[in-house]
Amino acid sequence: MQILNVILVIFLIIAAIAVERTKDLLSAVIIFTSYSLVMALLWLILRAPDVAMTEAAIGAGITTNLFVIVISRTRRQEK
Amino acid sequence: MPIEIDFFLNNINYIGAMVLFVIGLYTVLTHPNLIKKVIGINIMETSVFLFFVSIGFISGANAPIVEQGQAAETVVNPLPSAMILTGIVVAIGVTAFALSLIVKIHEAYGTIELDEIMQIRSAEKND
Amino acid sequence: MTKIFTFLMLGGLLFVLLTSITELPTFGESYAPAHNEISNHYIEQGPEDTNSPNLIGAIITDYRAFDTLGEATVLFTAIAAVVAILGVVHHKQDKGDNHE
Amino acid sequence: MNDLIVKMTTKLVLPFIQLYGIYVIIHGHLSPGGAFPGGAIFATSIVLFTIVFGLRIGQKRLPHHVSSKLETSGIFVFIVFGLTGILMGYQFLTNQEAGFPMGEWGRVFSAGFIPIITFALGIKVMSAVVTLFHTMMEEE
Amino acid sequence: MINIHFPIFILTLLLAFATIIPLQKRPFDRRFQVIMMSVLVVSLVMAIGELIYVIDHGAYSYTFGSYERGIGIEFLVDEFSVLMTAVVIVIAFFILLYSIRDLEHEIDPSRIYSYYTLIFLLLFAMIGMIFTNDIFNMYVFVEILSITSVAIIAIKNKKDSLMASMKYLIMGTIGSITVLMGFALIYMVTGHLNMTLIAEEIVLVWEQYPLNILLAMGFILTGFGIKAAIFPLHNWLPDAHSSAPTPSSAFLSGLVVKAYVFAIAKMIYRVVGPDISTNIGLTDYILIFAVLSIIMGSVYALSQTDIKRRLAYSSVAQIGYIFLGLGLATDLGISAALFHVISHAFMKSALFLSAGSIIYLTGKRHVKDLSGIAYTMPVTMTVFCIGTLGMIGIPATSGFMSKWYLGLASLDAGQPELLIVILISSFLNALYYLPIVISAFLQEKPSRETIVVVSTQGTTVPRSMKISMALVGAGVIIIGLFPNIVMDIINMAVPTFIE
Repeated sequence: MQILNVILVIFLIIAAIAVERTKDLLSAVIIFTSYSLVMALLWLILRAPDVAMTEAAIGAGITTNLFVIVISRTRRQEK
Repeated sequence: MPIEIDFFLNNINYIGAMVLFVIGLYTVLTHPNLIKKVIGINIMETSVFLFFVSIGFISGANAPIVEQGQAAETVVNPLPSAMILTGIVVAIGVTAFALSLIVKIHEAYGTIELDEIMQIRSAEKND
Repeated sequence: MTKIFTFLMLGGLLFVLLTSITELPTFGESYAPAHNEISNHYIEQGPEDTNSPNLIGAIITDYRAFDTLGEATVLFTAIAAVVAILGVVHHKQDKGDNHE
Repeated sequence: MNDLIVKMTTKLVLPFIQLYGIYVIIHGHLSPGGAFPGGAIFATSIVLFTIVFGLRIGQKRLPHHVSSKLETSGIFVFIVFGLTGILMGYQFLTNQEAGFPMGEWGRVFSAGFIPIITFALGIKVMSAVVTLFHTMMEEE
Repeated sequence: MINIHFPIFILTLLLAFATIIPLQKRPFDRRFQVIMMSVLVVSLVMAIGELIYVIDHGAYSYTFGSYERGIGIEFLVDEFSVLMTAVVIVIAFFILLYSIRDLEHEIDPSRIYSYYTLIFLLLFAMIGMIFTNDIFNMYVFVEILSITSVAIIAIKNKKDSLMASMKYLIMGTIGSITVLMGFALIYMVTGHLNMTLIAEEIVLVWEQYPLNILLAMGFILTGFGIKAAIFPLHNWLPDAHSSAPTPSSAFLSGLVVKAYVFAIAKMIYRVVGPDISTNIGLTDYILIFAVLSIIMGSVYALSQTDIKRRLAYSSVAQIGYIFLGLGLATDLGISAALFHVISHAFMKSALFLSAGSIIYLTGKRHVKDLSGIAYTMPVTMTVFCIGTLGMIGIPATSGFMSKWYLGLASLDAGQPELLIVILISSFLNALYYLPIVISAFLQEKPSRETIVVVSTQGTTVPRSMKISMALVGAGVIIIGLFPNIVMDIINMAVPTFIE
């Protein structure tokens, strides 16, 4: 179990750096969604199923939705 | 302070939370794009949540859902999870509000890059 | 220049944070200070106090229900703020829908 | 979006998402879940509906005047149950001691005011998320 | 014993009213205004009833759900928090009375209901923050407070205010996340969320985890420091407070910042305790930043020409005074700091309200344009004058008394050099406030053409605005003449901070 934990955390860090580096905002948001889903997985490992469900529904679902709407109303590329 | 691989493996969640915190802060501070800043804020928030939930974890314990009469089995500390539930909802509230502000700023200035907005503002001041 | 400065500052912060981990209680230990009489109370007395198998549910809606009221208020506040800023007047739109 | 398959699939899937959302809400005190994930899942169904069928039709599913009432009543249920505790001579938000029926272990209607508050909050979260979504989507 | 529930009644009343407002169908009319004001009057009556009860019976703890301390959430209702609640409600009453006419020309009429919803949520969050004795509960209130306080700036919907509120939101959110991280670190080593229990536990563990506690307090103080605008972290404040609608500026400068300062006071004294704070060097840092704030805030204020920006920078300096008192870590220091919390709330509200009505009538914000304005608007400028005299610290105003107490406290703590800082800052205050007053009152009356009244509302300030300003100004004088009304209550509350 521990090794899965380590892999997930490393994935999180890589995803966070990828979000920071990506110029395309839409891709950044999608990467952030996968980050949230992996975070939900990590919380299942940490025995917090309620938090995992909430993160999957709110963090990954609703937040992404809002971001995508706002990007569609503004601009997709970072300068 | 000898850094061993064991130490690294044992505390991976704390280390991950700290690293994510700093990456999020870096994103917020250096990127002029407002949406990127909001994503950075979200990364910071999730990192703190990760830290919080990790505090309550006990290796080998079960999720805090008990059966009657079996309360004696080891379960993880439920308090951090309950707090983080609150925290996630707070985070979505802040994010939604920040995004609506971004929409308004885009309407007003035509851009969401902070440095371009600053240029527009200084040009307006000189007029 | 500012970017390098930020980088150095955050690097320093990261270093301080990582050093502090060596002092923290180790992850996943059952004798860490956070697992004290309070969490034991939730685990042992929770089923009796609230009759709810899901302890997290018991905490957020009973033990710390006031937090949840605050949480609901945060959502309410967020909507009030978003509506206040995006400022779409809804009464007219509802009428427009009825015409169709 | 004018794709027939998407529309049909949405219509088919919609009740199941809503059922699951309601399930998660009302079993909040028995299994993982609760007001916030359940409300968000329920909201996702309406969000999906709006995305597929457009904002105007989507808004009819949950008009603004309904959603604002739902939000207000969600907080009011909380306050009323809280004040009941004071009325019975205890503190704000007292559950068992204030005489709420505890019921049978593991039933939906047990654990005093927990399921009722969870349900009210779940509906509130649902309408809050949908309102956020609709308000963001509206163009001037 | 219904009195012990009064804090809850105040909170639920404010929250319930805030949730009802969006359901209003009628336009913004007199009936709604009367209801709104009576809600505040009812809560004020309850706050005063609570104050009398607390003075008689002493501080008590209110636990939610009838659970024992630490299991559930706890409110610690002590003399100072009840006094501060009463002050918050009084000032809110006057600001709202002022706002009824002022808002008409500052924000879009269709948003007035949203504005009042946000204001009542802001009051709810602020009063909750004042009472709570639970760190996570405090975090929730901090978030409500930060969302509402940003929203009441952005609601003006001008380019400036949108940008200022975005800056405030980003800084404020970083602040609250940082605070949460600090809370996590504290929870990690103590296992409690209740402040009283943390204080008991931290005495036992602080030698085991000194770095951790220092780091946690660093996070918490940075976070709340951003929100309270202590010197190096203040740069969002002038934009935000000056571009907001006038009632919002008065709320933000007069009350919201104070709520964060009080939270810091709680964290330093109730959670970590003065002994450990002094031991890990926390109070020294606070003193340094306080002195920097006092000096730099005044210096920045000198260079501003916009009247609202000048007032905003002066807030930074005044927050420095409060921190100076907190950093002394003595009985006298903390009572002086708490006194200044109250006195500055009145002074800054009076200043912002009068500056707002100058802008309301003439549309002028530049300091130089204000010469001779006292002939056109005598009431407003009198209130402004009272506020400035208070800021400078002329006797018979509340500002003098708070500087007096601060001076006594720094002498008592054996740090007379701080007295010099206070004197220098008073001098700087005089330097940037007095020219406005002098030119407004003493310069010869300009011809009618130069003061062009841009207002569409008429040629005078509406009566409700005048009355509310005058009463806030009277508050400054009353506290200045009879400081013991406030000081006696504060002295009763000091033992809850320093055991």
